[in-house]
Amino acid sequence: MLINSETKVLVQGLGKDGSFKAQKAIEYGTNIVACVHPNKKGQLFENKIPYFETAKEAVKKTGANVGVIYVPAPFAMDAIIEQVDANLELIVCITEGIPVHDMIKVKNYMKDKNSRLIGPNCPGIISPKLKIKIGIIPGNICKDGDVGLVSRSGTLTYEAIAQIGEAGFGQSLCIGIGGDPIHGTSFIDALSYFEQDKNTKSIVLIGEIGGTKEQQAAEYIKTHISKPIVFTIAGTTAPKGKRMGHAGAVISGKMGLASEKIKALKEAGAYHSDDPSKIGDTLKNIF
Amino acid sequence: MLINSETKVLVQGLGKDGSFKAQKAIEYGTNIVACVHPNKKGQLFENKIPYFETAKEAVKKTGANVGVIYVPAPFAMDAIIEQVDANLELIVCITEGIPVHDMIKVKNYMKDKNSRLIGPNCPGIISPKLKIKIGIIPGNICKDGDVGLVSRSGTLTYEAIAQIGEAGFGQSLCIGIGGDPIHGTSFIDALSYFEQDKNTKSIVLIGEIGGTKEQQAAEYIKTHISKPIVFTIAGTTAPKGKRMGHAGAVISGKMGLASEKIKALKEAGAYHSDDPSKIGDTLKNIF
Amino acid sequence: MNLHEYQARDLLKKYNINFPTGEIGSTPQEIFDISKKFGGEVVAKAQIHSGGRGKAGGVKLCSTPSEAKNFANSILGKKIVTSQTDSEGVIVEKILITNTTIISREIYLSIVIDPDFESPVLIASSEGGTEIEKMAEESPNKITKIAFDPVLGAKPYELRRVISKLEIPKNAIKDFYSLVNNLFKAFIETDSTLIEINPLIIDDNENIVPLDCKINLDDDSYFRQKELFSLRDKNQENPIETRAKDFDLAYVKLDKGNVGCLVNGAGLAMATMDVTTKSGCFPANFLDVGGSTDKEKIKEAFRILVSDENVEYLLINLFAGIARADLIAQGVVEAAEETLFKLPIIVSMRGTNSEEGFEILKRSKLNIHIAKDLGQAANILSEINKANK
Amino acid sequence: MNLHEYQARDLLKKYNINFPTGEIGSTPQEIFDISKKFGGEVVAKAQIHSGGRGKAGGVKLCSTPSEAKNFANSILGKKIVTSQTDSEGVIVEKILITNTTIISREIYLSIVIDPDFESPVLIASSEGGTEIEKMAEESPNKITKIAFDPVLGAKPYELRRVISKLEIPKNAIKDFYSLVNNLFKAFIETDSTLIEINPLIIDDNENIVPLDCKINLDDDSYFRQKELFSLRDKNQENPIETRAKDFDLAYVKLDKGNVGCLVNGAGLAMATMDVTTKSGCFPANFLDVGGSTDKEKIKEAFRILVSDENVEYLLINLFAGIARADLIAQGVVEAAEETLFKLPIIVSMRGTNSEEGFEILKRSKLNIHIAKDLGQAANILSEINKANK
Repeated sequence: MLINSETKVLVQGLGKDGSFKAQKAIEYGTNIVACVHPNKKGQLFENKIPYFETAKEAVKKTGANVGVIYVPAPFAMDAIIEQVDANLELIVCITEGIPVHDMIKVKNYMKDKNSRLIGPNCPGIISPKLKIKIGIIPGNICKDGDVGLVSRSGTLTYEAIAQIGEAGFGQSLCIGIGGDPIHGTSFIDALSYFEQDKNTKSIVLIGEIGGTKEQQAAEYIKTHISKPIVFTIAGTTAPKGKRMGHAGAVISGKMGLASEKIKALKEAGAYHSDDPSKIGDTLKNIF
Repeated sequence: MLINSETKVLVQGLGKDGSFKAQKAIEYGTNIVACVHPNKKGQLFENKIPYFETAKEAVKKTGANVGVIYVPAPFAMDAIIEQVDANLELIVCITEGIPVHDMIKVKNYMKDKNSRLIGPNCPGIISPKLKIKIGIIPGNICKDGDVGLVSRSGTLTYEAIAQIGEAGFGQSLCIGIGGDPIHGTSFIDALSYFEQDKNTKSIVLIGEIGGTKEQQAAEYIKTHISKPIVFTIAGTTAPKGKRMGHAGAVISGKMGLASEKIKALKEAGAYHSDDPSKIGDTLKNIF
Repeated sequence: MNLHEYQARDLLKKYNINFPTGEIGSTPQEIFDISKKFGGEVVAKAQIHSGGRGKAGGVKLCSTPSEAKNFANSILGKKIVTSQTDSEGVIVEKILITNTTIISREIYLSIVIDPDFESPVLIASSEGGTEIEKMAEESPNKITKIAFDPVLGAKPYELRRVISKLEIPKNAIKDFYSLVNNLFKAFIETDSTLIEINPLIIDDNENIVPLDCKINLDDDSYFRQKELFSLRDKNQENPIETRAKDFDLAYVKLDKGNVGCLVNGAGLAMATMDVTTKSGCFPANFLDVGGSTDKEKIKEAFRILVSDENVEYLLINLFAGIARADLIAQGVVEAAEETLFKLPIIVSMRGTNSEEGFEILKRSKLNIHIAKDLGQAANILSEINKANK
Repeated sequence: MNLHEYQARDLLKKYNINFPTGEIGSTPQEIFDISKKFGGEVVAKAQIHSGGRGKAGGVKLCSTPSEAKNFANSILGKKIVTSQTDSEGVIVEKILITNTTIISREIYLSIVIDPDFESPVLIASSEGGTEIEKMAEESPNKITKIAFDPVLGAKPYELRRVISKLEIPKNAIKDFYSLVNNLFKAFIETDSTLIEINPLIIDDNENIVPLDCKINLDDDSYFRQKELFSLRDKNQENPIETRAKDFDLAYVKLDKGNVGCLVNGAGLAMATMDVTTKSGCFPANFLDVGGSTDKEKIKEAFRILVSDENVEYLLINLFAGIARADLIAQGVVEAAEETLFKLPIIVSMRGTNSEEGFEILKRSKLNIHIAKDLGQAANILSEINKANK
């Protein structure tokens, strides 16, 4: 599941920024086999990876099974849909700033499709063991190990990765699910994967204020997860109403508060790192 | 699958016409357990079957697993959606004249749902063995037997049932899939059911001009159906363009012609009754 | 229901789809005045519910107002027969005058509902101006088709392929996206089954300009599209079909034949036609009374059927399910007596109360021939027909 | 982005949602004239980007034009502080004058995006007029919520339940359906994240009439909603937040505290705040430079941060992934020298080129304290702070 030695990656959105990110992924060891650009058919990226006009054609010609999207927000929905229609198993969308109405449409469209989406507005996933990264998590801060990491944040994910390493552990797989209110792969999906993954012995979960996804994760943990979980919630001191819009506050009431999320996850048996700079220490303490 | 001795039916659309149809179904032996009407909560239909305000509530209270819809066309889409949301396994929509744009929405909505739809604009299904009918096929013309019948037509279905009976056979199950261009259960779904159904020994298929569903059925028959099939296509002498709109003609080209459908089904090994009044005779001849 | 070109233009204008300036007139003087106002060359187009109008002389490029007036004089109030009308043709009551446009290329564009995709599809061809059926036969590889998603509309990544196949000029690409999106919006909101822009032209400034359009609406959407249906032009329809429609009956007039067919259900109606034809007789028409149980409706159906002068025999073929055969028989008898109908009536009735129905017919003084099924009915009909020849 | 009430009214009018007649004025004389034109009683409403306006004195029922003028005199150009603004409040530059309506009952209605349903939802309460948060706490059972389907909109069978719960008068049911459908259409087409009608009133004739409305637009939809975003009123926003936004930076001003925080990434920003607070210091603000690698942007970020008079320390906490720590350091040094910044800067940098970044900072003449991680940075900060007190 997710990524393995058979993973062949297709890249969409190779502007200046996207090209840099793709290069970094190739350097890390990721097997990028195809690039998609409507006007570059026949050309090569980095003198070796062929461009195709459409994702469907790229999949047909190269057998790509994973897609990554760096395209700018106005065109990101279309890129996701194109990759879904091309039947890619996993689609990682890094793009930030996609209108929420677009993501509603994307999620609705994907209901009966076979693709799994990670993101958008996420750093993607990385496997230090396989030396594969789909996205932008810096490879040099990761090391192979048995901690599964799932996070709503971007740079705080890197912070957590670094702390895990400093505490003497490594990562089985890091999954950045992204900070947008409507996103693909959820905490629950990631937890379910880690529970089944034999390379994963413990789990680190990084949550944030807003929404109720952490509470849903807590419910799931109670009945489905046997492995130890360390978590932190960013934003315990965030002023109410500043980041959460009026709308969010209405719907979930006080559910969006960090305190509520911490309570739920603690009740589910997860270990709380009440200081985001002590995630590594908390992890060390439970072993 | 479809209907069995556990079938509990919920009825929606009990106006004058719908009430008459429901009464006939009860007389035949159908186990109608619930009626749905927004303003008749607490009342009884025919002094015995309770009315509920919503389909969900009716399902919760009675365990209904099959729905039938007689509601007028303007409200039929909503009734189908309500029954889908109430998780009914099978929904039979008799209603005629539903706007095609509504059916596009319905089919799109049902993509990732668990309900099976039969119709709309169809006579429904009947099982002479179980004495259950969901819809309006006259019970008195049916008899228990081993011929599976699937048809796009309404009254021509009755004609075929009568002919099957006159030829000395009976029906295992009759499925009227309806004459609308966009509908639920297809020829292929019905054929697949009959192939697996141990009570069915042979199949009668009644097609019509327009669309390409018969050709799709032919393709399916080639690889999936081992039981003998007798078919007829209504409209061999229909003037081109009269019933089919300009639109249909464009899309399927000459595929909508009876001659093309007959050719495809014959090539798939089905037996053609070139005279719709000789369906029974054709069936007799193959045994 | 069909809209006239000028109605379709007005409707699409609300969706930001703009045609060359045009105005409608219904007298030669009006046509003269409009043409004069437009100045220079104009195109005069007869407003009828049919394609193939150009070849049938319904469209004329006029250099002067007088030329337009003469054209109007020659065509207003007359019937035009095209490849798509029946032999009677349809009447011209209005003419649309538009400015001329310098055409550099013609494209075909339409949205229809495709039962295989279960969604609206966009059909496009780089060769517009002719009928799509002809294109489909002659150059199918020039036609592209993409499906609209109910939520997403046309997917941009698919539309790019269409744009490249149609060779839309770079400067017009944005307008093309808008056009397709606006057409789709119109298609959905008006409950259309067809919107056709043919031709969509590329003018000498590389702009895309829709020149002609056609809209068909879903008759089943009448209940929520009353305003649009008020545009219905009954004068363009066969008056008997219109009369039947008003009684919620489906009537189809056929080109040859002498048998009037009264049936219930579309499938059975077609089967009746097939079997009748096979036996050597031809239906003159058929009328589907549906699941109706209303005697008045049956009587009206009878009246409509026999109002066709070609009818020499009446074939009644019914399978009564919800409908009751006795009620139908009663309606037939009353209507026949009322219209003094004396021609032979061949009847096959099955299902609910068919025995009672036969009794009613037998008791009447009509020229009734009773058959046990459709096959026998066709045989009887064929024999009587032979005897009469 | 927020719209003003009068802008939201104008926008919804295009969707056939009609409010009591109203007109906007920005001087006492204009308010006088409008009120006079309206005749009789009017309601005068200050146009600000905040709820809770009524309780803060921003709404007044005026019996005469002079009363309205006096109200305008007292409030125009002044700032209003409500329960939803910060302690500075927001300025009143326009007043909306509307006709009065006889209210028999008040209802609450809104559409928001619900991440759990992954769709827009309709929120309704039979008790309007107050803030929904309050209702949610005080009478949650009066609130109903149904999801909109992207294709179907509000499902009629579910809407029936809402109608019955709200006890909409029978004669107004049809209007209520239309209102909800029109609101949903507006919500989708304008990329809204909130449309709130509060109150929706039932008047003495049993009609439903929307009285007040609020619209928030999705900032991420700017690229396709330029016309709507031209309605943006920068005077209602914190000027520093506006300046940051213009540079595509996310700045949040906080109520207390003396630490300016320069961070990258929202999650890390919050974590920085949490850790700082835990160590006994409070952030005065924070500025998220995102994945930016642009030195000019970093410099602007620095300038914005230190323009806050409360800032006594600067905390830089970065985890460079795509961004490069050395470039950021260079930007900080240049901006600090340019602004003659002398206060202590505590820095934790990790990731890409962080060593080079540290070197650049060390070589500068700034008052730099280097920490190996966020925890240590917080400790250093806390110690300096204690020493200074």
